[in-house]
Amino acid sequence: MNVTVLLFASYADALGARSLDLDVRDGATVAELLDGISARAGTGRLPPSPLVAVNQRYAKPDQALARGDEVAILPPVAGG
Amino acid sequence: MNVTVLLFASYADALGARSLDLDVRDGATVAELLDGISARAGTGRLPPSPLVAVNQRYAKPDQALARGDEVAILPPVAGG
Amino acid sequence: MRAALRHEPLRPAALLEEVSSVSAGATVLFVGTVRDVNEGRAVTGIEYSAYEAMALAEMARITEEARSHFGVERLVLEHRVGTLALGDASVVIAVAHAHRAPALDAARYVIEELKRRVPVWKREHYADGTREWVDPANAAEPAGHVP
Amino acid sequence: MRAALRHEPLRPAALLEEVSSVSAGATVLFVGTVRDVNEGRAVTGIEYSAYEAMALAEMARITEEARSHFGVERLVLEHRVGTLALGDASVVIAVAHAHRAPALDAARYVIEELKRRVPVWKREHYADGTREWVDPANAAEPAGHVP
Repeated sequence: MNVTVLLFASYADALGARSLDLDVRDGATVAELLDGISARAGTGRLPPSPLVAVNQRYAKPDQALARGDEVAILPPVAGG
Repeated sequence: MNVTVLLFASYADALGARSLDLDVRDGATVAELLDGISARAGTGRLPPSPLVAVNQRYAKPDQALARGDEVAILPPVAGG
Repeated sequence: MRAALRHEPLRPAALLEEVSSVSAGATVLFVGTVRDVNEGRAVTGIEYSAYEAMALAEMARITEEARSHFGVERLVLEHRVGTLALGDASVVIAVAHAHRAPALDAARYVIEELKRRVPVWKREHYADGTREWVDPANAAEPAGHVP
Repeated sequence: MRAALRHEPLRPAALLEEVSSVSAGATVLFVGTVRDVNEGRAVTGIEYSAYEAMALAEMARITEEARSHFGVERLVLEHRVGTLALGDASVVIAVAHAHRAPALDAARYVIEELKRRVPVWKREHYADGTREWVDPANAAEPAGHVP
């Protein structure tokens, strides 16, 4: 399935884009998605294990993705 | 020596006065002053061991009083 | 750093402005107000009185302790005396610091010590027309005892 | 109880008014502001950006947790996004409760959780003309890590 991964702040700057499109197997986990991102050219400036949000909640590596999920990788947060 | 003891709030109400004049021995302690107050007619509505302030600081029972000290007995404080 | 007793209404927003600074990352305001119910009784107002000279001295000691313990340089503490209506502010603490933890710690320290030590008393006026001096030792949230 | 992200300046005194109530004995305001020095570098301003939908959702979850943990019913949390000048408020928390301890505890809980969890980022602008994204893991007062 196709997953659009939202990028923000320093990650968006590092990749020069606000999102990445990836193909992963149906039901892929967050960990598999991160492997897919690492395999992509130009992603070397991202950390190996960024925070991931799925449908606007923090997600653990073993969480399975479904078609249509809103997925984002998040730099260390710095609000306040 | 003569000591004027300031009264406030419920203690002033209970005794119908803003202060009490007492005679105590020179160098009397706070505890002796409290004994002197208890012995006075009309002071039965005060607690046996009220808070005492000498020169605008809380004082312990063994603190000695000097002529001219500003002495007060204080109901439980209730600010804020 | 200053402490004051006021016979006129307190102005929390003005104290917030007073301590604010471009060197502060965190500014905390604590406002104590007269509320409509205390210990289950309907309150219509509160008279605050103080041993004014000692209250001021004790408030100044508390602000100095806050400076010493938490490193806060910008702190204002004001307490009202007189007759207050529902919703009126009885105490305001404003504090600013570079970082949030010392600002929050200092605000809490000052209100706890004020309630424990500053010689201020209050007589509540109730909806049934009666009045009573408040002894925090009898309250659900006691002020503690001194010394 | 509400949470908001704002593209226009925050108004701390207005939020203080908003949560105030004659049922509250204690009202606490926390204001985070842009300060002139961070980690020893002279700062001239900060750009805040957010994953807005998730930031709002997370802020709403935090205010709901504060209600559940501390029993506060009157709490407002606002965070600014956009370019802020020195002294501008980046975050405001206003909370009122019958008693002081839950009001203070709730304010602290909300700012700590916000810093730990809410997807907001800041890029500092320095006096030397450079700009850098801030990673709180490198700071003297770290924000912690999620999850």
